[in-house]
Amino acid sequence: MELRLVLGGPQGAGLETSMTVLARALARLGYGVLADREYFSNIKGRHSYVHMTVSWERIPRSLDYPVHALLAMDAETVLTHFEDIADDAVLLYDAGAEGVTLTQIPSMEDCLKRRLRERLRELGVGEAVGDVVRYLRGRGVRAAGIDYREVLAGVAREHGLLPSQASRYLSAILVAGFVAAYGISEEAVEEAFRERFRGREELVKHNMAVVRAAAPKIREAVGVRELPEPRLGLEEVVVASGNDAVAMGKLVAGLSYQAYYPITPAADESLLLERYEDSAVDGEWVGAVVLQTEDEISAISSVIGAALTGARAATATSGPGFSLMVEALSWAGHNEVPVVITYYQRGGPSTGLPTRGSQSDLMFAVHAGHGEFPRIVISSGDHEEALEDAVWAFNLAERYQLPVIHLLDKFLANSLKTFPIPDTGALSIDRGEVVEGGEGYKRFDLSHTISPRAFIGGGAVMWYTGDEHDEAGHICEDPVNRVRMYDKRMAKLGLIEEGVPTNRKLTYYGDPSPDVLLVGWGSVKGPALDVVEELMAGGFSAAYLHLRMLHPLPAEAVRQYVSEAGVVVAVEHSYEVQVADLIALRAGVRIVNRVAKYTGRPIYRGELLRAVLRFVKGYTGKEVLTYGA
Amino acid sequence: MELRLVLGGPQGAGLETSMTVLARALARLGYGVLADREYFSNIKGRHSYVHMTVSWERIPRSLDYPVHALLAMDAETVLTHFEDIADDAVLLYDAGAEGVTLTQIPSMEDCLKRRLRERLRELGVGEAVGDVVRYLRGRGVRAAGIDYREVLAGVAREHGLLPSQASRYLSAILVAGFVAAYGISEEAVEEAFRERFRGREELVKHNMAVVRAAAPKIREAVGVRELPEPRLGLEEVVVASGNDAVAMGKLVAGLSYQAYYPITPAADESLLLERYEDSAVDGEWVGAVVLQTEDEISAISSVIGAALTGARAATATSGPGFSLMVEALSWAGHNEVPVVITYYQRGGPSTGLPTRGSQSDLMFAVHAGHGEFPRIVISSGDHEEALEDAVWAFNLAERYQLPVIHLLDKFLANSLKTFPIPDTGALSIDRGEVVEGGEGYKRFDLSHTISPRAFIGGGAVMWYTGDEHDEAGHICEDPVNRVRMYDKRMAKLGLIEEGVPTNRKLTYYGDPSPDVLLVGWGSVKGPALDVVEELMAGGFSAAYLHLRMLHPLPAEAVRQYVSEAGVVVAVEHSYEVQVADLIALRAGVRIVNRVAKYTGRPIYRGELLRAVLRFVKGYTGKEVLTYGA
Amino acid sequence: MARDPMAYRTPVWQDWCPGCGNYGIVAAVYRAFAELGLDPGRTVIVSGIGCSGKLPHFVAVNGVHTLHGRAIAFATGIKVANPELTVIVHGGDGDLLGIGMAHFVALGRRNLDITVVLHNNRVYGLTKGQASPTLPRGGMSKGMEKPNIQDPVDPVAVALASGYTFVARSYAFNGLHLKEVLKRAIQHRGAALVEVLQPCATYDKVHTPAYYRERVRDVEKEGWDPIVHSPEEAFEKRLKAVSTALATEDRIPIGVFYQDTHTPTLEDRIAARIGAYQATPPAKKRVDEGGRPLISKERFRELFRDFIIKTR
Amino acid sequence: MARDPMAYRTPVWQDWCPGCGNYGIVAAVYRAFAELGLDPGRTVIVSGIGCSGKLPHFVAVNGVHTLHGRAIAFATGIKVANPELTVIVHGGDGDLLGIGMAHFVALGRRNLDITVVLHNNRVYGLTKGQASPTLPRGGMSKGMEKPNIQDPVDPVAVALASGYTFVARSYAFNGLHLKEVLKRAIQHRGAALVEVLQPCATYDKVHTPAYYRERVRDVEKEGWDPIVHSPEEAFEKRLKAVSTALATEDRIPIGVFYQDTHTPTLEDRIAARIGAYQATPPAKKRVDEGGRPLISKERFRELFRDFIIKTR
Ligand SMILES: Cc1ncc(C[n+]2csc(CCOP(=O)(O)OP(=O)(O)O)c2C)c(N)n1
Ligand SMILES: Cc1ncc(C[n+]2csc(CCOP(=O)(O)OP(=O)(O)O)c2C)c(N)n1
Ligand code: SF4
Ligand code: SF4
Ligand SMILES: [Mg+2]
Ligand SMILES: [Mg+2]
Repeated sequence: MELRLVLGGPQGAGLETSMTVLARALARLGYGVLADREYFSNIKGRHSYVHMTVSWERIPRSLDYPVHALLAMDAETVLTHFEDIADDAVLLYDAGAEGVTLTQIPSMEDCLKRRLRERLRELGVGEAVGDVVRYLRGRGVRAAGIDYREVLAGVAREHGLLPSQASRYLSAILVAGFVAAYGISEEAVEEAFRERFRGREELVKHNMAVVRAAAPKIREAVGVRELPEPRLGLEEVVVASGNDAVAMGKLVAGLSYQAYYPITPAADESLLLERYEDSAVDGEWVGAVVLQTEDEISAISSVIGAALTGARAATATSGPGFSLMVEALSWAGHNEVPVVITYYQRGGPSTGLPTRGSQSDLMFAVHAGHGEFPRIVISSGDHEEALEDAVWAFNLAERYQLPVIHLLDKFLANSLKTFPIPDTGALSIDRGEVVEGGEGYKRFDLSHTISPRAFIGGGAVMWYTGDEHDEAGHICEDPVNRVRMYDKRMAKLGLIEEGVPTNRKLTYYGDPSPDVLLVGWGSVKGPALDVVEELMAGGFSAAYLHLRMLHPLPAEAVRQYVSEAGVVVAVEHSYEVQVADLIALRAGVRIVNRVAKYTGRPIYRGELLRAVLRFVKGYTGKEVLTYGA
Repeated sequence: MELRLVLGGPQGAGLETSMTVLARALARLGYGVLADREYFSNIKGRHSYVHMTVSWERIPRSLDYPVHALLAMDAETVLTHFEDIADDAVLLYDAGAEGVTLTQIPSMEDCLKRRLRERLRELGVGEAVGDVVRYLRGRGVRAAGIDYREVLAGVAREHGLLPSQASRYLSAILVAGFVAAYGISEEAVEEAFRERFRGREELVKHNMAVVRAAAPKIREAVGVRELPEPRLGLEEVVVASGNDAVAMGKLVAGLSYQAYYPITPAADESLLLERYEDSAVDGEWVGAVVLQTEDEISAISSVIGAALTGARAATATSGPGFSLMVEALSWAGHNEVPVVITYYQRGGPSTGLPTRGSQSDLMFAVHAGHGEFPRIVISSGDHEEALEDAVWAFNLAERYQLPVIHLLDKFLANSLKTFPIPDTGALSIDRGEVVEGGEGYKRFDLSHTISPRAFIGGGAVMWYTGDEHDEAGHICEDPVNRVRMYDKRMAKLGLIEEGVPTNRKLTYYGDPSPDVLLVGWGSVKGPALDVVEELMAGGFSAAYLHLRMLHPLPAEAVRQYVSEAGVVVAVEHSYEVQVADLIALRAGVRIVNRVAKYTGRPIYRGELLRAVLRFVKGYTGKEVLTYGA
Repeated sequence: MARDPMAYRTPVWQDWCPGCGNYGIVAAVYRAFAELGLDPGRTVIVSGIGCSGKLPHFVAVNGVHTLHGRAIAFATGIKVANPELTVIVHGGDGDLLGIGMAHFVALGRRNLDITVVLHNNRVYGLTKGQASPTLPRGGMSKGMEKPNIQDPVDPVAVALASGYTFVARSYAFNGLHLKEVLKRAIQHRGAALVEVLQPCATYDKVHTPAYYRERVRDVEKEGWDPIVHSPEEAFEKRLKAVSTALATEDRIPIGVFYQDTHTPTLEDRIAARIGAYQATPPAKKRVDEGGRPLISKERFRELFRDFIIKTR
Repeated sequence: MARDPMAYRTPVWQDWCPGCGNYGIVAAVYRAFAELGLDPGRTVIVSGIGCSGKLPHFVAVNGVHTLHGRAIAFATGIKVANPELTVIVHGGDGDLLGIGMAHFVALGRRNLDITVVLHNNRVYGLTKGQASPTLPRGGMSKGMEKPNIQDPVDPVAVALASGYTFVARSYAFNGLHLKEVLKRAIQHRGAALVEVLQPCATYDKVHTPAYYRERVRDVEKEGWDPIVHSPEEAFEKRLKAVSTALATEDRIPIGVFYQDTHTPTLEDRIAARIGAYQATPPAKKRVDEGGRPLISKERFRELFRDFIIKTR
């Protein structure tokens, strides 16, 4: 049903190109693809890898080990991942690096080196790449040792390139490995290269020359096992990262101003928006002004300013940046300003693991900011949801006149996925109650819980202040006015509870009164659904409760689902499994079974299944997942 | 048992002097005093008042209405507070302002004006001060209408002052009012003036001249009702504000570096520390370097820096400033740095009611910062606790190597109180495990949950980083190291749960299995204790559970107390009554009965009692308190 | 075009202290606005936090009273989203030169068409008189426990180093001069700084009206020409403007020190990137068509074609 | 006193890109430290976030790798708490001149004895090459989608406007010059800025080593005297330093532009306030006596006598 593989090599050596080219070629051939990118906080040289699932039956939702192919650019990849592969897997490696030992890899972190050294000793295997390859061959792995330098030198000679120029095509050897081992059409790959290097035909030519030079040798070494024909039945697909999907969603929503300060893993969203700045459809501008500000405080502040003039305005950031936005968030909540903050979680605390994933900012997002004010926190479980929710976020923000935090994570942000073209025409745009204003307009008219909004610049005159205000927006410290204004603001939470359908706030998958209920949000969705499916296939009654609005939480519905299930397990990429705390807080039910993962790596299907089975067998408490390099 | 009074007048006209002088004079005479100061976010001109309880039996813990005396500097005070006074109260007002009507008071906010206008119409009373005084006289109030200008002119003539100079002594008329009506010794007052204006004898002289000129006239108008002899039996007392108490506590703790950015209601703490910068006892420096930084980000960052060198370092702020400190808080948590943040809550959200009180930042303080890391949040219920807890905060910070948030509020910060001299010699100083370090020192040595701490500058070499680190403090993204370091940090919460005695984390007052249990923290303590006392005096079985460590919460003990009580009522100066949410989250019990006050004014004894009695009679849900101008 | 200055006054009570320089500033604002005939619905005052920050409530144009130090950042979003608006920032010296310094400099780098009016009273007024970044070292306000240990920073020098294309100083109680400088600043296309010397009647007993009255000198009257006549001249002119603006113990220059009309504004730069910007800035962009996105599925396919793959 | 430069090198792998200017900087740091014989236990490198921010991990003295933009603020606490330490800040151009600008200026106002080494690579390296505050308008790194629309800011001009008493520029691959300038900066008592022109090999294809090699000119060799010989000279010298430091298309001045030894440091100013400061700075203050506060009840009574009232 699926093929799993890892492509690895030093950061900055073209791995992303290999990933994109393979994903697009596979998409063209009709396969479903999901690819996670793991990398250090480093520009060049540290170990980086792509973990990909290719499916001929559906769009993949999760990743798993062992993989069926390991395509290694360098010695570090072989040594780091040699235990991640299946017994009959394909291994592509550089024959010229066979002699490289652990000691000779400066980019590898010491603790991993120590661990590997110990493990190899345990296995009785030497520390050189060659030793490990021999060991793997012994286990049944089909290894192709290709002399990368030779391949590149050949191409260089053929095309009149300098060796240094040819080395830029190293990553094409990995593409060749895949093409060769699985009998992929070279045409599809060439087209993918062409799309990647639009207008730079010589790059396409050289990359393809490398593919054509390496492929026969690899085929010879490992043989060809053709991938089954795809049965997904899609005629066209989007191939995009989570960052891309959100940017697309924002443009669909009508975003017209985005301010940002660069930060991993959010910045790529803004770069894409910048690329589309000047776009039009049918002669009408559909882009957004994108401003790189001096810091995140300025980003959110300017977004608030833009929103006051009627622009659909947003920013995108991750933990450190969001921390700096907290003061202004409180201003926006107080002043009932519709702004959207796209918040990509990464490994904390502090700088933490800045290029790794996590879901550890839930309670912070829900409680950030001094004083009490309404906000909405929503989250998305995959690319399709993310795109759709990017539109929803603005609708909620404008309907309820408040800040909306769209809580995502690095797993989603940086993973590439194939998915159907969204039916954006069916989405709705809700701007809430907007008026012209005019003489005597009162921005905070107390006769409405949500006072009709006029835009600055639309003709009416209005005031805003961070101080408690009267209906006109002027400072007012009167205790009676205070209570009325405070109540007015807080009453929105009730309106949201009533006004937004429960089935938009959560999705329930599986058996109605299941023996096992998984509860999660965001990137837990994929592995959780796959595990539920496997459990059901194994005869268990199982379900997954997927939360999309985390604040205000649809507490009553959650309470009901949780209380009707047998074993309930909360799953999260964090230490505390905060969603269970949030449910205790709002719904008054305590979920004691928790699956936590906080290595910064995604939850894999297999490890989640194993953990859940332990709970099914009666274990209660916390399970910590740790798989992955 | 107690006398309650309000002194009112325009901000900047000397009200603080009247308060201090009266409080100190009364303290000298052996009375217990508690005085709350209410003022606008304004430097001069807006209405400001002091609400004071004077007791001859004990140190007062709470405030209440109606008051027994209203001493008014201006028309606005009379009109604002005329319904706050008891039927036989003393009213001192300016006879020269009798003709002033509502309309003629530009400083009064419109909504109050509208409300008063309506109320006066209802009562059939005119809108001039004279009308209101007549009405009050009719109710039995003993009003003294003194022509303030005449009094001051007389003193000016006598002492050769210009009228503009004499007007600076307006506030002394209020002092005269009190002195006259309650037969207070003029000597005690003179001494208090002398302490207030140390070395500026002419100010003492002129103030006393005003007192002596006005007192006989007031006495004549209202008669004298002598205060009962005090029975507190204290030989000496401290008279200080909450800001002062915390500053004292910090110096007792050995604070040596405080960085701050001015903000209400925290700044006065730092100013006091600045005054004591150069202090020594027995030739040894006991002050602290106080640095006013360019913003709060710099304040907390520099405090962290100072702490790394071994200094006991702290900052003080309120909501907007704390919001800006959140990013660095996460760094401190991650790097296990002992820092103390004194967090004075004020009315939010955003700028909110910047000079008013609140307790609405509890959940924010507990959850602030991206990623997961241990912190401690403590709070104090009164001046004595605040002083003691300021020491405790450093001990906790250094023992557990983490940031400690000392959560206070404006009510405490700005209220003046008499209290016994603390036995500071009995307090302990705990610096945690400190080592010299030396060759091969590892700051994050994994063989301890709390690695022994060496100071930068002590000889050892060490590294800190916001990224996940190895034992030496260098960046490390390895997943196995990640889990070990993460677990090490988070394990501190367990150590705190075990290591700090429960009776230090909470105090339980009253009947063991009460029919009514109030639950609260911080400034709720005073009114709650007084209400419990009244309930018990009324034959009810009642108790108050006072929380001093809010995170990590002593969940088990709280659960037990709550489950053993009949009616449980959570009380807080906020909308949500967040302490009940926190208890739901940590202890798994949901307190539905909540008393909320969010006007920015303190909870008064009487209104709290009435609310609690409603719960006793079977009401469940939320009660919102609103008393106070 | 000109209007009645008092039409710009709101009924909100002005709760500054008697004698405060802010009264002079707000009066000049009324008159400048009136003479420029600014449309209240198309004008926005954005302020920070402080005594100065209250100003928008007293002026009958749109008012956005923001956060301490962040007025420029809020204003940036307002102006970029709707460049038709006249946007004026009022902030304190603490606000703009301390906590907000990063934004103050960034505005210069952008040359966005905003006028920044800096109320320089040398103290943190609203928090009761602590030293601000313009108080001289050794100075001591009435709110301080000890003399200042930090050196002052000169906003004119920083603005010139940051790229502001209009830089001026005036004095709160020289109403005519201030009004004229405000008008010129507002009319200037680009980032404009007007530093206003503003006596704080309550906390600063040194920099009083008497102090300033004796010392201020209008350099333009003395012959200084602030205009950058050609782009090449800009660097030299900036340096000369710094020396011209230098305040000493007995001479405080006021006037416009620098005006450069050759540098494109941020709006120009954005317009060069985005064809539709001038006609349809973000505030006016159409977002929906009958409650549906403009980007239908068909248009999505077209717009994001680079991301879409037709399968074989 | 001098030591072996390599003794200052940690075994941590330096994961900068091949050809990165940071290699030149760290090499100069090793040599400068060695020649100054800095005691590793009494030296602290404080850095921000960025490629530049990793530097402390590669140097065998105390290292504090802080938050983006906040290195100066952390360093301020370290230095004030323990003035005996040699404190050096390393930060990127984005870090110090963008998000951290308020702290950058504040350090000048304090003249605290810290050396700030600004790694000016004109991009945000670690976030993949976006424009930094020093990239010229119209410039475009390999990480950008569109040319830069913001103007650059000159750190030398801002430092001079802010009160730094030592201001210099050097170039990452002119090892000898950089080493000497670093030594002079560290030896200077007061706030020192060393702007280092640092090629980013990956994202900036314009400001390459070849670009700099052709253009840098050592102004001191050409006769510039950076020393402020008397306090009166300071203002004029500062202005001249700004023109001397001005970089153009074909000439980039390096060298020390300004050095003033007349302005007291923050440490001096604090010492003037607190008698014990020099002998017992905050880091060394005694906190307890056998686990009890130094301020016993008796001492409390004495110390806080102003707050204590004996009742009648
Ligand atoms: C983040 C934050 N920190 C601190 C404050 C408290 N605060 C209010 S006004 C003010 C200073 C005002 O000084 P300045 O900017 O010079 O304005 P002025 O009052 O002198 O006009 C401060 C620090 C705040 N509101 N927000
Ligand atoms: C608050 C915050 N915002 C954003 C980031 C992301 N970030 C990491 S490095 C960097 C920029 C680095 O540029 P620069 O300071 O010039 O250093 P360089 O990498 O060029 O040496 C940014 C924005 C962060 N770490 N923290
Ligand atoms: S404190 Fe100073 S600046 Fe503020 S209103 Fe009063 S006089 Fe004006
Ligand atoms: S991205 Fe640039 S600055 Fe960063 S390490 Fe690479 S070459 Fe150096
Ligand atoms: Mg000011
Ligand atoms: Mg840089």
